[in-house]
Amino acid sequence: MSEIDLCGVGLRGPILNGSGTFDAIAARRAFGDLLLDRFPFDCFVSKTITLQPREGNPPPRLWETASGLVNSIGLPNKGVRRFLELDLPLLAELPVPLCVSVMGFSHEELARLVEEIEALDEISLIELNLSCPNVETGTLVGADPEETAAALTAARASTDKPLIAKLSPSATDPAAVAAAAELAGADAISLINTLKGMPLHPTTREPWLGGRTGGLSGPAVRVVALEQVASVAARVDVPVIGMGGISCGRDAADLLAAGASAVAVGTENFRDPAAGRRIAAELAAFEQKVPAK
Amino acid sequence: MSEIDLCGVGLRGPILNGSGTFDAIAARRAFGDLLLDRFPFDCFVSKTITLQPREGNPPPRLWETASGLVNSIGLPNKGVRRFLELDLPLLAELPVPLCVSVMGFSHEELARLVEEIEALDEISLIELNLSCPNVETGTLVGADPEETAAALTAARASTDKPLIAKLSPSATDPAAVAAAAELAGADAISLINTLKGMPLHPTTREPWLGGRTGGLSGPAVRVVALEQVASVAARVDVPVIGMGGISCGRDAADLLAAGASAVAVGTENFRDPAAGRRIAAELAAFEQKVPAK
Amino acid sequence: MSVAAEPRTLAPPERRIAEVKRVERIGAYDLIVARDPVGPADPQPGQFYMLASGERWGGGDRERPYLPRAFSFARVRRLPGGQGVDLSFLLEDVGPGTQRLGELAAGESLMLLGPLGVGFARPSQDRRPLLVGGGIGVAPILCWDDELRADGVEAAVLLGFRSAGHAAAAALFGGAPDVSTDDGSAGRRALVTEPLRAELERDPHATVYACGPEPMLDAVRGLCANLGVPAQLALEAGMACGYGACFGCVVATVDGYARVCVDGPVFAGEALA
Amino acid sequence: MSVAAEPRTLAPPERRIAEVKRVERIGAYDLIVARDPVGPADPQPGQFYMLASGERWGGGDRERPYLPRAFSFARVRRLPGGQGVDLSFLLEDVGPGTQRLGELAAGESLMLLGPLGVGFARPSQDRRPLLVGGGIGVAPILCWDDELRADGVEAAVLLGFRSAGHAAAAALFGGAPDVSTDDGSAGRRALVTEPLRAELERDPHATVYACGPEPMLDAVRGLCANLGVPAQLALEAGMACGYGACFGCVVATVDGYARVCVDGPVFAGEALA
Ligand SMILES: Cc1cc2nc3c(=O)[nH]c(=O)nc-3n(C[C@H](O)[C@H](O)[C@H](O)COP(=O)(O)OP(=O)(O)OC[C@H]3O[C@@H](n4cnc5c(N)ncnc54)[C@H](O)[C@@H]3O)c2cc1C
Ligand SMILES: Cc1cc2nc3c(=O)[nH]c(=O)nc-3n(C[C@H](O)[C@H](O)[C@H](O)COP(=O)(O)OP(=O)(O)OC[C@H]3O[C@@H](n4cnc5c(N)ncnc54)[C@H](O)[C@@H]3O)c2cc1C
Ligand SMILES: Cc1cc2nc3c(=O)[nH]c(=O)nc-3n(C[C@H](O)[C@H](O)[C@H](O)COP(=O)(O)O)c2cc1C
Ligand SMILES: Cc1cc2nc3c(=O)[nH]c(=O)nc-3n(C[C@H](O)[C@H](O)[C@H](O)COP(=O)(O)O)c2cc1C
Ligand code: FES
Ligand code: FES
Repeated sequence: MSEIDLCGVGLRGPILNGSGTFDAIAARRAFGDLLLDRFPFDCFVSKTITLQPREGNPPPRLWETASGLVNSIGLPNKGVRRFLELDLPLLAELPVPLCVSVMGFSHEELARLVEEIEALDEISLIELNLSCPNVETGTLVGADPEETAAALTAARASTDKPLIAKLSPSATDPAAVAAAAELAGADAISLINTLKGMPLHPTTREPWLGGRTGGLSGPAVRVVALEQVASVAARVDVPVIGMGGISCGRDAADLLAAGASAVAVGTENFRDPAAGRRIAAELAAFEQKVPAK
Repeated sequence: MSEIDLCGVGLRGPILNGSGTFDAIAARRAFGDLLLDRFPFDCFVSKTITLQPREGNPPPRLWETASGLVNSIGLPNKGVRRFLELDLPLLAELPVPLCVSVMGFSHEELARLVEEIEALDEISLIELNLSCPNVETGTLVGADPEETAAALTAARASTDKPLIAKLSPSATDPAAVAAAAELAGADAISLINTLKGMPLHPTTREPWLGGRTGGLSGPAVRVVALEQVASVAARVDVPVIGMGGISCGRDAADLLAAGASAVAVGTENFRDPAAGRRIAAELAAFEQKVPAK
Repeated sequence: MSVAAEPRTLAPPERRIAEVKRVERIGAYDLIVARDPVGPADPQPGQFYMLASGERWGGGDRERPYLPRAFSFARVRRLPGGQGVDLSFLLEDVGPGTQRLGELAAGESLMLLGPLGVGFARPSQDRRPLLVGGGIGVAPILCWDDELRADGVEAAVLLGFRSAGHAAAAALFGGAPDVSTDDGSAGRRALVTEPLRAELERDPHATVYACGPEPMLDAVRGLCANLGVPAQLALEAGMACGYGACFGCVVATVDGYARVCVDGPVFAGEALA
Repeated sequence: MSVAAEPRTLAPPERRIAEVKRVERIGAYDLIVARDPVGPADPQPGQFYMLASGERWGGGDRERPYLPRAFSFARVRRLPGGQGVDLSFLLEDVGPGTQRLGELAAGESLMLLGPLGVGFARPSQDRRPLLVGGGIGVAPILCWDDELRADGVEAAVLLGFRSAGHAAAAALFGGAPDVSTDDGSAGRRALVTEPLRAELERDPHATVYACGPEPMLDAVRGLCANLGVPAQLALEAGMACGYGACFGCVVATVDGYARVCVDGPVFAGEALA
């Protein structure tokens, strides 16, 4: 597969994982070093890291819906310090560049988070999760142009690494938010994150998820992702990383045709840890049709 | 099924059709008067009517996606004058109350539309479509509290009939928009309308739909509807009409449990014209569990 | 048959279950025979039904099919003593829906709504019916020919196919239809419009009834227009509901968009834009 | 068996296709035997596989299943000359996924990922293994008993079921397991914790291995804690991926939430919060 350039970082191909949909360290425990030989992605994106450790939401955290999954994981993570101490050395062993996803609950926090990782050569890219639907401020920031610009400004000031702004699909006008992010210094835009949803318990009819509401992903959101990626790609000059409902090469080709420069596989990883590799192979068949952006 | 009261209008049950998902006049041509004896809904909602006639979008207008449908119909209609002249007499023969859905592209237009139907006794309720994703202004109005309030004010001034505000699911905070609508005089809130989506042609990878983008409906949006209906119902005092992905009684029961006072069946009608009746029967089994609002 | 102002037999207002009696491979096509216990005994040739399998409708390629699919009935057999009718459908596998339906086996259930739409109208006294079918479009032509024959009318039937495999469907006809194929592997090597032109030039006092791929219908329409011969064309369009509910199946006509499912599928050639 | 620091046999890093060899009804349960051509020959009892049918996974009740489902292997048979292994799974039909898997027929394909998670660890020298299974939870107990027997260890096996229909699974065991049922329709009328208590009071020098419904596991855990007997409990949780990717399958432990799929499914009783 042809080598691509994402914000100055060379990738062997256009396929990333969606943040929070693949844990390379856990996968290595399950699959051993064969995982490294057959690594499914061309760039690895970490689960979103926060300044303080988080336990995440109480279970149940998963609901299977028509052609999709609703999750309320709640961003469990070690906190940036222990992530850098315990996880980074292992992630540095991966055969592909590393992108760390971060979320700050205030501009100060975001700035501090970014500072913590700024100096580390093992980290090639930083993704700002402005959109996690399970943490209130997340939705608000990524859905609002001003808020998004402010967050980008805070992060931009503390790093020279490429910054990817991951938008919220709850934005009424994602293109406007993307334009604001670009203006405030984003080097790339990624979307879509999960759509807010709330399944009910089959018998009690109370919210099923421990976090009450969750995020919808999978084939059910495919056409929504295509529309948002196309409208954002039409508005901004920076590269767009498209994701949402990719389950085969055709879906990846669709997102690239809609204007994305790279794509990320999320929920499909849960059906097959090698989904990224399979999709890359299927995509190769479409590639000649894909307009290089 | 127990009789319910919707904004002062008595219904034999809680099941409406989603606007634009059932044409009672065309259905009568296909099924004859048996349709009236076995009418599937407890209140009939017309397709959205505009002041001027509209041809609608060029075909193709339909795309089938994972557990859902994407449509770009584009609000074809005769225009209010010919609707009242040609369609109203036939709709007046239906065994259930009539709700007319209208959309105005300006406050003046909306006011004039509402005035046109204000005096007619055959019409029990008016639904303001603030949210059709196929007509640009639609999305904007229903997604923005101020715009929505202004539209409601314009309509409210010209009618004493119950006004239902149908929101746009593209609103970042549907509850805020609903609250604004309530404050400006809405007698009920209905949601969700379709989510914006854009399928691509299988081979050319150009937008498949004649209208380029369309609206996603069906089981794929079920959990999104539940979340938005719950957040709106928690915020407003007026009744909420819940819709989105209903395909069986359990789905209707879920929306009622989430706080809706009535529900509307949309895409499922396409799979079976009697879906409304089947769902009503299935719902009866759940009813004791449903909290009356 | 019921003599309706327009050839439209009304459908029961709900989806019902028919039992699959037989599934047969006819060359490149699948023939499904299903018993409709309660539906009308006189669907009009050109009318169609919305079909879905009773089980496992969904979960196919890309989690489809989800919506029912439209199919002209190709043949109807009335059973004695109100046991209902056996409906035949001729299918071409072009995607997840037709594939799933082709997998049905005798004894399994078929969900069915119909008959729907407007069928073919009788020709005026001074004109002979001339039937033209292309590919899977032979389906409504077959039942129309059946019905004309039942009324003692021997219509000329001109069929066009890609190749011999598809032409196998010609054997279903009562008479001996004229067959053309693109590759000459069966019958004449020609487009069906060539024998049609010959027929019409021989004697233009005909009404043409046609169903087939869009390019063929366009050619037939043009030909008939030039010769001043009335044409009734059975169209196709992507459909969601089949009974006028979704406004998704429109075709451009001289007075704007019309819904193929309720205003058609049979349209007069001159009505189309 | 491979002597791993923790009883975890690594899985190939991709989903693979196994061929269904046999599907059998064992009382209330389905036994599926599938040939895994390339997977490891030594999955550890207590480890599990993520399964999906090769075809028609989806399109069931409410358009589900969509994600694969987790199942402990119940028995493994190593085939001569690297032909792979025959894996047995014991299923209880509780929803669309288990229903679909139960519909599989010999010759059809089964999508499979695994073995996953951590299995049961050997008891320390001074303790005898004591196996406790409740309902469908007998699955991992069965292969654990198989393996202990293969090593010449004859462990006491205590099984509890709703009724005789479910108790039929006891016949799969090598020895003569002690059976209790809720309704007394087979074996003793009792909860399996009663014979367990008696066993442990007779001689507490045991390590208890248990799998079953939550209330049963809670009771076993409490009982063992009181008597100071180590317990290894095989837990269940709703899963999406099975290999630590989604963080969806957590259970509360003394040091926070742990993922049942990678940190378990076997946990020490005292590790759970
Ligand atoms: C009135 C009428 C009568 C008909 N009679 C017959 C008949 O007798 N026999 C017969 O075989 N066929 C008949 N058809 C055609 C038949 O309805 C279609 O072939 C069928 O619906 C195809 O469904 P599918 O899932 O197999 O294929 P699809 O996947 O639906 O593909 C069929 C076509 O739809 C388009 N398409 C592809 N993907 C999508 C998508 N996701 N959403 C929307 N469109 C898509 C493409 O153009 C493709 O060529 C008739 C159609 C009509 C309207
Ligand atoms: C490690 C492990 C080992 C297992 N071993 C076995 C075994 O050997 N044999 C066996 O039979 N089972 C085993 N199970 C349980 C098995 O995985 C489940 O029974 C199966 O996943 C049920 O899937 P289903 O589609 O049939 O039922 P589901 O519809 O998934 O229902 C199962 C339960 O999930 C919940 N649920 C209902 N609807 C939904 C929804 N839409 N989304 C999410 N949750 C929902 C309910 O609590 C319901 O009781 C094991 C589970 C684990 C984690
Ligand atoms: C279980 C789960 C956990 C996720 N966690 C994160 C996260 O931590 N940070 C983030 O930015 N996105 C997260 N996402 C969103 C995905 O990265 C992706 O944007 C979304 O799932 C859409 O892609 P998909 O349809 O292919 O799954 C998560 C998604 C899932 C399903
Ligand atoms: C084909 C189609 C046409 C629609 N037309 C309208 C419309 O004219 N006015 C409107 O307010 N909503 C319209 N809708 C939205 C539905 O009324 C409903 O809000 C939406 O489809 C969600 O419900 P469902 O998932 O049950 O279909 C339309 C939906 C479909 C699928
Ligand atoms: S198919 Fe729905 S209107 Fe024709
Ligand atoms: S099932 Fe996904 S982390 Fe355990």
